[in-house]
Amino acid sequence: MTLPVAAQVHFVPMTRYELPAVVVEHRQRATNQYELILHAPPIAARAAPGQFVMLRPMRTHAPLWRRPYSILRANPDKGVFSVFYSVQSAFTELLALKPIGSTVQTLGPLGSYFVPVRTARRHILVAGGVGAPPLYFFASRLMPTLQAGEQILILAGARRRDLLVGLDEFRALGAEVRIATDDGSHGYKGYVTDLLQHVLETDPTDAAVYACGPNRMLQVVAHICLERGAPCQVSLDAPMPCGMGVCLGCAVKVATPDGGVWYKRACVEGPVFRAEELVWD
Amino acid sequence: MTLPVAAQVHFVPMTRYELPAVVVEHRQRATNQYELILHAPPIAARAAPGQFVMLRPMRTHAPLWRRPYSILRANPDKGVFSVFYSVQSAFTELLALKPIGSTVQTLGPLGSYFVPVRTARRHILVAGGVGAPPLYFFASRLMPTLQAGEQILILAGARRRDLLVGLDEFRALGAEVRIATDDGSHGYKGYVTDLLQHVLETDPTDAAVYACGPNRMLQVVAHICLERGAPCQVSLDAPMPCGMGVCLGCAVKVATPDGGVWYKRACVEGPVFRAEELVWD
Amino acid sequence: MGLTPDMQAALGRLTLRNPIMVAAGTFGYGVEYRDLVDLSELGAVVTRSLTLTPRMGNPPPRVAETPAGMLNAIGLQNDGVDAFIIETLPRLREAGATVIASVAGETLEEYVQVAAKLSRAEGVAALELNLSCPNQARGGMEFGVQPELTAQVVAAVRQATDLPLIAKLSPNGGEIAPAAQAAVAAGAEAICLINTLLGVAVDAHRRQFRLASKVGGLSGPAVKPIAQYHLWRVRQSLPDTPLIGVGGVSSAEDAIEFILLGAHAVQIGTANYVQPTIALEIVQGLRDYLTTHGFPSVDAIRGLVQ
Amino acid sequence: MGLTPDMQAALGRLTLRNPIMVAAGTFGYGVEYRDLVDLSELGAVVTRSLTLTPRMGNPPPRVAETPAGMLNAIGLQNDGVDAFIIETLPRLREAGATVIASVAGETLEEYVQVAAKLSRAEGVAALELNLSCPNQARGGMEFGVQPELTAQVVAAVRQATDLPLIAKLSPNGGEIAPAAQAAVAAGAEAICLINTLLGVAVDAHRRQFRLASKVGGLSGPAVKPIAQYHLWRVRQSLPDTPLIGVGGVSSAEDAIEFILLGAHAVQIGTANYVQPTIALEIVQGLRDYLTTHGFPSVDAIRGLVQ
Ligand SMILES: Cc1cc2nc3c(=O)[nH]c(=O)nc-3n(C[C@H](O)[C@H](O)[C@H](O)COP(=O)(O)OP(=O)(O)OC[C@H]3O[C@@H](n4cnc5c(N)ncnc54)[C@H](O)[C@@H]3O)c2cc1C
Ligand SMILES: Cc1cc2nc3c(=O)[nH]c(=O)nc-3n(C[C@H](O)[C@H](O)[C@H](O)COP(=O)(O)OP(=O)(O)OC[C@H]3O[C@@H](n4cnc5c(N)ncnc54)[C@H](O)[C@@H]3O)c2cc1C
Ligand SMILES: Cc1cc2nc3c(=O)[nH]c(=O)nc-3n(C[C@H](O)[C@H](O)[C@H](O)COP(=O)(O)O)c2cc1C
Ligand SMILES: Cc1cc2nc3c(=O)[nH]c(=O)nc-3n(C[C@H](O)[C@H](O)[C@H](O)COP(=O)(O)O)c2cc1C
Ligand code: FES
Ligand code: FES
Repeated sequence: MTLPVAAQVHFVPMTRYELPAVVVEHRQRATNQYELILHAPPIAARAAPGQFVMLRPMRTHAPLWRRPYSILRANPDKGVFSVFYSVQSAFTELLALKPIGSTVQTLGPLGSYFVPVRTARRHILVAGGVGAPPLYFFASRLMPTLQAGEQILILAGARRRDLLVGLDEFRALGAEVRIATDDGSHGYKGYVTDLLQHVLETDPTDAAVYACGPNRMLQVVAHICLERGAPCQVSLDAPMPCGMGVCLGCAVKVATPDGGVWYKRACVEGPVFRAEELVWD
Repeated sequence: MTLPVAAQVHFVPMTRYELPAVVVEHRQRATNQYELILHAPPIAARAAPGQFVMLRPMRTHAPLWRRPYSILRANPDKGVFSVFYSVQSAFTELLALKPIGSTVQTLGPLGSYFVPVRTARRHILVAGGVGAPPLYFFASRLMPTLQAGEQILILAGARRRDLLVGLDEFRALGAEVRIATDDGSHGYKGYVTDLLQHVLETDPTDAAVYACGPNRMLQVVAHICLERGAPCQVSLDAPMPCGMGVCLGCAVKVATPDGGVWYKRACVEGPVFRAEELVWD
Repeated sequence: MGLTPDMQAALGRLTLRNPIMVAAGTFGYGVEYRDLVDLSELGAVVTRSLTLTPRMGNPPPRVAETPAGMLNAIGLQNDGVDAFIIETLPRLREAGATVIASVAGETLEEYVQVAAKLSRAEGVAALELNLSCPNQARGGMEFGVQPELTAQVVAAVRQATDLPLIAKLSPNGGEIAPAAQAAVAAGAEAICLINTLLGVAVDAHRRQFRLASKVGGLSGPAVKPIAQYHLWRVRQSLPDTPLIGVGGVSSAEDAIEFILLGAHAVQIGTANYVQPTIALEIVQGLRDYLTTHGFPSVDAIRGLVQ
Repeated sequence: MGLTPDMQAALGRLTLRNPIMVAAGTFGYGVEYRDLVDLSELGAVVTRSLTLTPRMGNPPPRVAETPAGMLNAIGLQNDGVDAFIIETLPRLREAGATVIASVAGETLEEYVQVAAKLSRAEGVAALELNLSCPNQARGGMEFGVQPELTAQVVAAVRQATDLPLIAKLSPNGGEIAPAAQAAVAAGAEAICLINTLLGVAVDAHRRQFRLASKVGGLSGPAVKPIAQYHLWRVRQSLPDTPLIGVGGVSSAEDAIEFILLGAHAVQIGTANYVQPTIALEIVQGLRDYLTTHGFPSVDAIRGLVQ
């Protein structure tokens, strides 16, 4: 499966499925981080990097909402895909209890995805904390399609060393990985956006940037790229009650062609937006 | 450990513990029935048959309340006790997910208990559906204390064969077991109270009755016993928000010595009441 | 038993194939769900509330999860009634939906104009007046809480349309019966209740409100006991008026509870987000309940709990 | 940082060692918890509401679980104020509790008499007037919803006691500010809000109400957004009055949210049932929060979210 190169990032009509996905594996990856592997052939077949699923581990009233999880990898042949999550609160505590063979109600694949910029030679992926999973998926799909002279550079940041996600996997792809931590416990001491600034300083013209992480980080990433004219796609975080475009809870402010502003939906027109489209308040 | 024979059933000041009990085993006993074995030495040491614990498998807002579960067996030497439950709704679905080694917040042992009537020779235990666990615990503690000529008779009833609980265990104790199902799929076709009526018809004077099951069944049991003058203790079902005597949600109407009525608490003065004390509306 | 129960719901001049609708603002325009839900099997689709001109809505964050519920302050974001009539309505009709259009406005005049436009359009089965949206700076809230204002809007819209008229009311002023009576007296043929309850949520760590507009409307399972209380109370004071129950319904049992308390129809809101197929599952669950218990029709169970 | 924050809560003439109390009717008489909770570490223990003579309360079922909440219709079962003074109060004092006695009545006169008896007793720190219990056939409810009646009761009790007086109000009449203002004008030194919201629950299979008395009061996490809304609104209209927030608090964060919105103290109700040790955990959690964020006192965070 290859990515539809010509696709528009901002709106793609999509095929989505609502089904009980079977847990085929539930791997603990760190103290409270898990990879959940689900059997759901139609979702595995259509998932594109940057897209997500809405999960419901049990019929509980509290937590009430499903939660969105980015797709980490998908194997259409085996009909499985996986998500990577860290246990934070009631919802993820519940999710972590799901045994192999049980089912998780799943809606997906949802939302927009990262689109390779074919004019660029350096694909810079900026991952903040648990923003790594969709970028790993993107890198894994992008890598085999690279032309001679094209390369992938991963900039990964987190507050502390133990909050860095997926470094080994990025490296296993053969991509160059540079690291920043706020406290200097691994790699550069400072923000991952400092690394980006530095990389783009030399020559921004052949670069394209794809980022996922906290919205504050993304705002800086977008700013740096716009200033230097590097095409940039960011995957935003927003509260998502429905994940399928009906509640308008996930509003993201965008510029309209007529010079005004309007709200788009992070769950349908996003979560991946072109940086130049976004209006940060 | 033997039962405090002289204890009053209606009010006993109690020692109770609030602690995180560790799941040491979680045995599936039938399609959706489980025995949960918890490590909680102080509770195991003090549990008396008929008493219960309030369980909280996770910090969820819905289900909100803890739920009461009767103690099925307790091994003070090993510091463990167990409860038997059937999966019915959100709470028990959650409980069933608890893996070995996880903890369940537990308050207990709580409430009053069955007190052997030492003047009786035939101890008749009437179990309706999931009312069996506390009676099994009672039978297992009573059996070794029986004098020559004393015996235990179990009358077990349920709607259908597959809803009968704990028959093998009762039999393993060496007690005689008679069975009734509403649909006749096992044993006598009809109510377990018909069996009781029949048993007491012959000679009620040497009998004592101990019952647990749906309140409607208990009302009939109490009526039959009062009519025939057989001492009777019933363990009532009531909604229990707190289980420790403060909310007054588990009110049970009782006759007061002065000829009036008042509400007692199923969780403190009960769940085991002497039949003659109760006022059924 | 064995016979298929009669699922029809008669609300005055409006007859629905079954009493299960999706609530205003919680099913988008309806068309967004077409791939997941066969709209022709729903009793009705209530649209998001429509205003005279497009509304951008409130700044984010607009939603916050709360225990068994959620707060929203969407602020009536919609493309305006004209865009609805031209672009969305034909697609809803094509999908076989029975369409109830929700009407909102900041002024009495705006309600009237939106209602008039919708009456001229083809394929609107009824109008639901959102007299109770707490997210507007002016308008909404007051209309649905004060009986006199409720009556004014209903009477004015009644002049502008021949469509069946539903007044949707708010629980934020205490007992709803006075406003419901005023609405019926002014020409509303059915009452829908409840809209969301006023609430706030705070982020203790950032020390700020969770919603950009501070106050939002509470919905979801948490509010079901309150919604059922109001349904039952209004049923007592208006024994003959068709009532539509809404608030916290997320299973067939929930819907049945409202009908037992006297509702002619039931709307599903927040639960659509949690389980996109829930409305049709509830239709089926209601049918099963009637069959299992041997009731010939939905009407047969209405008001059995009093 | 590093310094122990000042946890004291000053509510007019009433100074508490910390702002965390247990709510009326949800901690029994207080003494039932002595083995699990050191009562001397709580800001205060509010007793179940006391009436002039013993009350048997409502028939069961009296409680029903709802999504993230519960309905209760206990009906003020209590042994009467005399038994409280003779039997329970000494034990509470012995346990080192700061005791706030909750006063209820069906008539104005009953409130006055109960309050007078409690004022003569040794060891009551303040009185909380339950003007809002929805479970009484007469009295309670109306007093707390209509500002005039609220004022009458408060003024009458004010004559009968020198103890600090707290008026506990209900959200069932809509905005609480008018009744709160009336209560303060009549002599209440603090306002406590909210009492439970009116609600019903139905058993779809048995086709009957889940509570014998049909209507009950809704409490628990489900109502937190509503309680916080009211706290914040009353704070706006009474900027200088000590307010006690109650409704759905079940963690230190919940309590902190109320304080950020302007509460001087916070009460824990339903959560006591779910986690008997919760009140003390919240005291500790509040202390930790202040320490972690470098606040010198509880006062320093009050009202930071406006
Ligand atoms: C498009 C998209 C993709 C996503 N993909 C992933 C993914 O791949 N992996 C992943 O792990 N997550 C992902 N998320 C986030 C995910 O949806 C959940 O939000 C996350 O798992 C936390 O869920 P929770 O319910 O356990 O915690 P929540 O209850 O939602 O809380 C989240 C965090 O906020 C904290 N919190 C709660 N209340 C407060 C408060 N008052 N103040 C401050 N903090 C508070 C909690 O303690 C917790 O740490 C994604 C989100 C989006 C929008
Ligand atoms: C003293 C005492 C001891 C107990 N001991 C045991 C024990 O040893 N083992 C045991 O399994 N249980 C025991 N129980 C019962 C137990 O506390 C729980 O009530 C039980 O486990 C069901 O929990 P749940 O939350 O899964 O179901 P709940 O949500 O509490 O529902 C219980 C049942 O009612 C049904 N129900 C829910 N809503 C409705 C409705 N509207 N109409 C009709 N039915 C409805 C559910 O489907 C379910 O079948 C005891 C209770 C008491 C008071
Ligand atoms: C996100 C959201 C948007 C809503 N928008 C509207 C609206 O536009 N018009 C309206 O009348 N009600 C609106 N409502 C209220 C619902 O129609 C319904 O009355 C309320 O949510 C209670 O039902 P529930 O608990 O099933 O959600 C909205 C509710 C939510 C959650
Ligand atoms: C079972 C129960 C009994 C209550 N009894 C009283 C009472 O006697 N007097 C009173 O003022 N409030 C009473 N309340 C209300 C609580 O004090 C509190 O205001 C309400 O429950 C909201 O807080 P919560 O959500 O923390 O429970 C009672 C609440 C419950 C759940
Ligand atoms: S999450 Fe509902 S519209 Fe995006
Ligand atoms: S369950 Fe609360 S007093 Fe018995």
